[in-house]
Amino acid sequence: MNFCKLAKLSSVALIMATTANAENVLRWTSQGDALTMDPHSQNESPTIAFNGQIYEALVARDIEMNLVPELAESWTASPDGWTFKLRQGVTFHDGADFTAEDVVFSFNRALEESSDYKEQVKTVSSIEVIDDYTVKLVTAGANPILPNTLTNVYIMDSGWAKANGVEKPQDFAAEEETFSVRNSNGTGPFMLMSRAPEELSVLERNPNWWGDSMYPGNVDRIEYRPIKNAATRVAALLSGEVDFVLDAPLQDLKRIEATEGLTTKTVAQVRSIFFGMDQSVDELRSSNVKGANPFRDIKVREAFNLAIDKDAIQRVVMDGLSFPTGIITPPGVLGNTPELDQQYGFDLDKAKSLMAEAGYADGFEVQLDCPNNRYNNDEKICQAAVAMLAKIGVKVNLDAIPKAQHFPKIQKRISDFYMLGWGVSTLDSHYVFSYLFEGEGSWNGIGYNNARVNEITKLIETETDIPKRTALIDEAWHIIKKEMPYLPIHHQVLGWSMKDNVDVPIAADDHLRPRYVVFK
Amino acid sequence: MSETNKSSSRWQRFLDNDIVYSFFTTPGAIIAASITFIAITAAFAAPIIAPYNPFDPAQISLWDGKLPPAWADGGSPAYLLGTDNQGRDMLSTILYGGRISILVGIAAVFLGMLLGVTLGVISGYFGGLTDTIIMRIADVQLTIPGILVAILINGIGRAALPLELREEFAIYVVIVAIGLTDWPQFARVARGATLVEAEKEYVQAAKLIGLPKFTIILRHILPNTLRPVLVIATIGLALAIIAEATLSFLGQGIPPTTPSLGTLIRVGNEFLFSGLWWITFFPAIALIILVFSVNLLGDWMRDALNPKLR
Amino acid sequence: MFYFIINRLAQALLVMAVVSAISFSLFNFVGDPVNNMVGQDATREQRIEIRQQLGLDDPILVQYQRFMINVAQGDFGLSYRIKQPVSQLILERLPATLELVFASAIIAVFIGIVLGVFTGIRRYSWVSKIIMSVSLIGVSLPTFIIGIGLIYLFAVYLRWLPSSGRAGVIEIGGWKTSLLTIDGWRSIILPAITLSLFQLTMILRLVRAEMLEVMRSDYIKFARARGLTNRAIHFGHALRNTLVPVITIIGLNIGGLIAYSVITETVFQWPGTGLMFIQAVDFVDVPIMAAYLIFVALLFVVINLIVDILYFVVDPRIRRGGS
Amino acid sequence: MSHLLEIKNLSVNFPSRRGQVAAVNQVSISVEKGEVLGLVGESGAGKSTVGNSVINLLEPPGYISGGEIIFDGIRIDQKSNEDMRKIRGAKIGTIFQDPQTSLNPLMTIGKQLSETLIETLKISGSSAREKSIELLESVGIPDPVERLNAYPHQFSGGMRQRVVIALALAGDPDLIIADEPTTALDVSIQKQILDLIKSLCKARNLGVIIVTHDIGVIAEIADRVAVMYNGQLVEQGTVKQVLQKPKHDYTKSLISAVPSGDQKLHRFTVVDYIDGSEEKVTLENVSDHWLSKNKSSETHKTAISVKDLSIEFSIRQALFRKNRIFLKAVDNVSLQIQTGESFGLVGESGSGKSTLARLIAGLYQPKSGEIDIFGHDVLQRNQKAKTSLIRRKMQMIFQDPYSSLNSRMTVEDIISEPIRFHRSTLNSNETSKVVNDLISFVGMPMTALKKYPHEFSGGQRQRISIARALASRPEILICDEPTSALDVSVQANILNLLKDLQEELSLTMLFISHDLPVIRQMCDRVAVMQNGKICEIAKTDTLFDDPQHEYSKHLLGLMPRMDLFRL
Repeated sequence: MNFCKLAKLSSVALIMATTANAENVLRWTSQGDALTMDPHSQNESPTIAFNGQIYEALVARDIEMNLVPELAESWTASPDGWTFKLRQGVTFHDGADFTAEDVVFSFNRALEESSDYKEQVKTVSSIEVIDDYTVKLVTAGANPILPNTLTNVYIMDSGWAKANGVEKPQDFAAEEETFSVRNSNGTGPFMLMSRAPEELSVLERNPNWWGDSMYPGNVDRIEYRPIKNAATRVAALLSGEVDFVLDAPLQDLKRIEATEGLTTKTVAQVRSIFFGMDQSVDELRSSNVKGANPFRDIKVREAFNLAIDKDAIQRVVMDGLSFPTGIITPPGVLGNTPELDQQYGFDLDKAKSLMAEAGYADGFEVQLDCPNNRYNNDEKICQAAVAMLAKIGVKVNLDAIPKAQHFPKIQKRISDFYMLGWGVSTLDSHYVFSYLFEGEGSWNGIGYNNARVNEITKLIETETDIPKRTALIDEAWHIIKKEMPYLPIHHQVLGWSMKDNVDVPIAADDHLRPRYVVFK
Repeated sequence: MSETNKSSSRWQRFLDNDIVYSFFTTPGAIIAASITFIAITAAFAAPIIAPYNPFDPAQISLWDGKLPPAWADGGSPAYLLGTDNQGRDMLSTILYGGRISILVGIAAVFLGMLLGVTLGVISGYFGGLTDTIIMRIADVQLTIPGILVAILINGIGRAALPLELREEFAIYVVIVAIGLTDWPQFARVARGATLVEAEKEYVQAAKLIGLPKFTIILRHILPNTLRPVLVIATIGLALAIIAEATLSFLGQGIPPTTPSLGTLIRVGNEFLFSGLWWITFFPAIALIILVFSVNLLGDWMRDALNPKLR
Repeated sequence: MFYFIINRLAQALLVMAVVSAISFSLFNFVGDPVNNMVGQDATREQRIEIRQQLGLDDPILVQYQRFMINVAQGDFGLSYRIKQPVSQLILERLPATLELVFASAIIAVFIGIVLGVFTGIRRYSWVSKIIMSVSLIGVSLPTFIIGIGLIYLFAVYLRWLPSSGRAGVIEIGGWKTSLLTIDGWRSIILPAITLSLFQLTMILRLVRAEMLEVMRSDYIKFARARGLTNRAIHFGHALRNTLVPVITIIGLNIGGLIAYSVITETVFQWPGTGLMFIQAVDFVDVPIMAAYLIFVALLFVVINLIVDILYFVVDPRIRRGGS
Repeated sequence: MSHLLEIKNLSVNFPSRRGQVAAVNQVSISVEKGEVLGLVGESGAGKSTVGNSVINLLEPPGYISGGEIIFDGIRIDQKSNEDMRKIRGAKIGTIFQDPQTSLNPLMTIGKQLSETLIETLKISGSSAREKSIELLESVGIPDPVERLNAYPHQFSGGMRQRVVIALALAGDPDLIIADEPTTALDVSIQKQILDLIKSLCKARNLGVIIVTHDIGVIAEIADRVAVMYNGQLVEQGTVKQVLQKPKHDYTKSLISAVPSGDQKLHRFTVVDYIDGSEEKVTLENVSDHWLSKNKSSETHKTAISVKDLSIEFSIRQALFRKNRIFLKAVDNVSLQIQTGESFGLVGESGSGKSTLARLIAGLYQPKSGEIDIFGHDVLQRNQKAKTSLIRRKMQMIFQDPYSSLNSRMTVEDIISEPIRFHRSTLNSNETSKVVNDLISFVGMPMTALKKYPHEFSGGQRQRISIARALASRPEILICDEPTSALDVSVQANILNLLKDLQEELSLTMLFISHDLPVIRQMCDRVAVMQNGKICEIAKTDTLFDDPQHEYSKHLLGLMPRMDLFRL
């Protein structure tokens, strides 16, 4: 039973952990552990971040979210695909050489039925091996943003995968877990030494890493211990048991900052929070308005927009840690401009008169669906919105539930009024349009359907002329800004907390990149 | 004999009663009863005595959020115990929240008691197959720990309700969830008491008179099983309030728009390390004092109603 | 005796049948699992496909039959979230929960009985009165408040003990234990105290009440009249008779410990089954929820059987059958 | 010469919220070696308190408020707890009333014996074992070696009391205080135990104090007797002297109240000394009263006829029927009771007499057999209305006055309940009049109606029970040991009341008792029961004078012969 072996290994590692003092050990925590060590099995943020310490992709993002070479040293576009020059002299943790064959294997693996990364690589129709260190990803048409989508497609060693019978990612129907769930063999800066899921994972520096001299990081060893309860997580930092907390509650940052020996860092996150108002149905399910859907009236949507005081939310609910916005995609994503980012403002009187004009002077009743375990202060924002909308006579019934029950309501389009947050991993507006605005978009829970926006969404998939493409995106956003189908609140801010003897540069995608971490 | 005389003698007899005497000579019982009484009164009079109505969203101003108590730096005299993260007055919120906690507690205990005593008395009186079935169900339920049952019933209840009714009915779902976990306790006690009482000769005498079974149960057996049931109910009230708080703490209970004390503590707990101690401290103290006094009362009652321990 | 055991076993089977039915019904009541298994980018076709793979579209009875057959073989399926076999996940985390429950039970039972006996014997001493008042506070404090308070005091403020987690884990014969290292002991103290406090006060109060009852009995009076020492009377006669009713309650209370370990494990990030359960509830990971319920019920049933057998050991009246 | 035990002017107080209650007031008694002192009195007389004072085991909050206790020349009432502990067991042994509860149920008797021996005699474990066997042998336990490993529940009541005596003797004491040692036992065993105590007293030259309410026991065993009443010692002297020539009024009435086994009297001698209930009010023209208005139109000669009646209770459950064990509580019983007759049922505990009564009353369903009441088969199912009418004519008086009244109802509610339920009065005015009549009819003041049962003594409660039974206007009254829980003086009152009622209302009476003298006084005919079977049915006088069945003879032989002392 490999579980026993593994556990024995972990105990050895644990004993070592208590003795090794001379090294730079980064002990850190966050809410959720990686679900699996298999790089293609789960497209989930903590899993991607964790595996990114062990595995590498062709391209990566640096701390500022710029695309940088990783296993590929350079790449060039052509009308039928992209050609990548691979880094030479790279070895996997077990000593095997990294070659084009591994890239082909990994992309094919990511395309497998049981992979969770099919979406990212589905535009790749085939892979040509030009030589041992050059591959070409052939696409059906031009794909201007392909490299952007590849940062999470990690490369595995084909030989190791075959030897351990993990040519495919773990399947739902399988009876037993596969070898790659707990074992890993990447090219990355850290090697997995032991792993007890939800308990403790220990990684050690890869002495043969190619990037040793290029990156400033001096961490020798990482000990990761997930802590679900937020207060407990902060307590662990306050008591000095961990060096770094990825996701301390925003409201605790002030206190942490004020504590001697601790410091915090914040950065705007690539995620916007907004409310959706269903305009697809003729009559809202939870409203006392019968025979009509108030949300179809742009006056009502505008009144809602003006009634919600985003500055108050920022100041009181978010403790200043958010950026109120008028567009549901954050700065840094292609399409966001300072002009579009301007919020609609707060004007209670105008909101009331708009409501009266729309024929709802006495307001109406509607249910707000809200997740309670997904976004920063999600439930509290909703609560604040309830109070604010009450002032224009709208009686909002709040249903705050775990995300697992919240999201299906949006996808099944059965929610009248809901909160959602949207992150943009590709840093391109297309990702926003295709999911949230395009008529058939799978997260378009409000039934928004604008012919021009649909058209633009299609056009920018293949448009390679950058200025022209940018103009199209800008046009779509202006239509949206005018029609106000969603109610933008703010862009989220990330706050990382750490001891001040360690410098952990913060990244907008909330991924810890230990290669940048420096012990002073 | 004049009417006043009669009533004074009745009063005299009331004071003469051993339990009443024990009450007035046990300081703990008096304090506990007073606090419980004050808490219940305050909770039910909340709309009258609370400075604000925290359940009316139109009265809340987010800009007043996170203010410390009046006596602390930055506190406002308008908010004696400060405000919570939504700008609600803590004092009013605690009063209203206490009302919900007490309401949920009493209703849940009452439900559990109604169900448990009915089934327990029936089980004990009729015996045989009825008894076996009822008590086996109780055993099965006792097999799964109460808080898990409550989480389960609560989860199923919420899932089964239509979306638009969920928030409105959340409180009833919690009541049912806690009440349904409570009943086996009552059933066991009531059954035990019934078995004892049914064997007593006054019940046989009642049978000989020819009274129907349900008259015997209602008039004779039920009143005599109430003492132990009362004790269980008091202790059950304290446990039910804690259970509600725990459910709410796990995010499974009362929604934060109309918070109970447990919800307040859960929400406030998130602000413990950020220095906003009053958001969790005052509700926690309120909860502890409430539960403590109910427990103290139950404790005294158990001793006082158990003549053997006197 | 034979009849008794058959009766108990039948009862246990009934309990397990009912609990497994409830567990199964979870699959149909709580959330939509598919949503948690796929990323936010998945298409509708992918979702439908997964539903089919999992057999979520089959008739309920077919699903139930499949579930029961699998459960009987110890197969609870794969976790929706982690895609690992649930039985293995539970087995991995069992040692943590069992050690925590064991430590708490020892604290609760040992201190509970000692203090209960003390307050029962010295009913009128002021020390007893203080213990009883404090114990009442113990019953009045919700577990989560105790946990947070202890962390704040001992980990953050005094920095004596770790705030959370399970440290110093060593494996012996397939069992991962934290009870063999100092770090392990340090990390179990706070959660064990938190978990035990409620049960401790319950046991204390129960033992005291039973003790008072027993101390008034004729055989205690007769033992005094025979000139036996107080020690012999209290511990030789009273305590043992007190224990008979206390055993049932302790049995039930250990079940309560398992239930409340859900909360304690969450507060202290104790990597046991309770933490797993709460995480599963958040993610609507139904196979884990269902398996956890069945597992808790099974533990309960086993504990109750042990209690029944303990009765035989302690009480000769049951052992030899009524006359 | 000093006495073995001398109690001088002992007073014991129990403080309560209504002031100090003197449970024992200035009592002085003494005991010599080899002598049995009987301490007799009714409940509440303070006799047990005297015993408990000697061994310093008063129930809190009681305390000795005056006087001296001198044992073997040493004053012991002021000794410390630890010093007293050394005296208890080693110097003074004690026997309590109920052998069922006096032994630790979870410990073998061998363990309990050796523990006591080691503590009091300071001997080793192995010699304690030998001594235990010896002791068990001396109190008449067969197979003592094996029985050492047995638990108390494996002994019968009498055997258990022998074990208790062995335990009391373990420390080789000089004085034994036996507090009601035979009250919980059947007559036949009672005699054996008394004989045992007496013989041990003589053989070991022990001083014995027997605390009892039963004059019969005193007559049987004591050398000297001290009579207590209301905390005070009213008289003491040799047994012969006190029983034959009682000086004090209380003693006189106490002795005269004991029913005689050898002749039937019209009424019992009432203990005048006790100011108990009011005198029964005789209703004028009872035959015209409400009480008499519901007589059956048809008069049957046979009130109760029982044929081949059987019932069994399961005492061990098992999966298969063949493994279950049943107790035949009533086994094939047949009897007939004539209308207006007073029929007695006598037997020891467990003989099935109460079960039989409840079967007849309809509280239990028989396994087989027939019951006819006034010629109507009450077991048949097709005439339910008639059956319930007939059943109503049968009411019962129960043994335990404390559990036979619903403590949550006022006396008025209790008595009026059957009247209101059966709507046997025209209106509420008549109901209250009838209730008033009933309560005075059973000799209680009207003020009793507004009170709750706990405010009354046992005898008064029994009267209320009788009033409740009468409220159904019964023609048959079943009395199940109606006085066995009462003091002897109260017993006489209640029995007289029942006798009067039977006469005035011409009731048929089924009277159940273990007490032969009571049966003799109350009944025309009598049946003797043993192990669920009827051994003998005969006219009362015939049975007492010339019993046929062996068991009847045996029972009669055990009857305390008070007459020895009567002049």
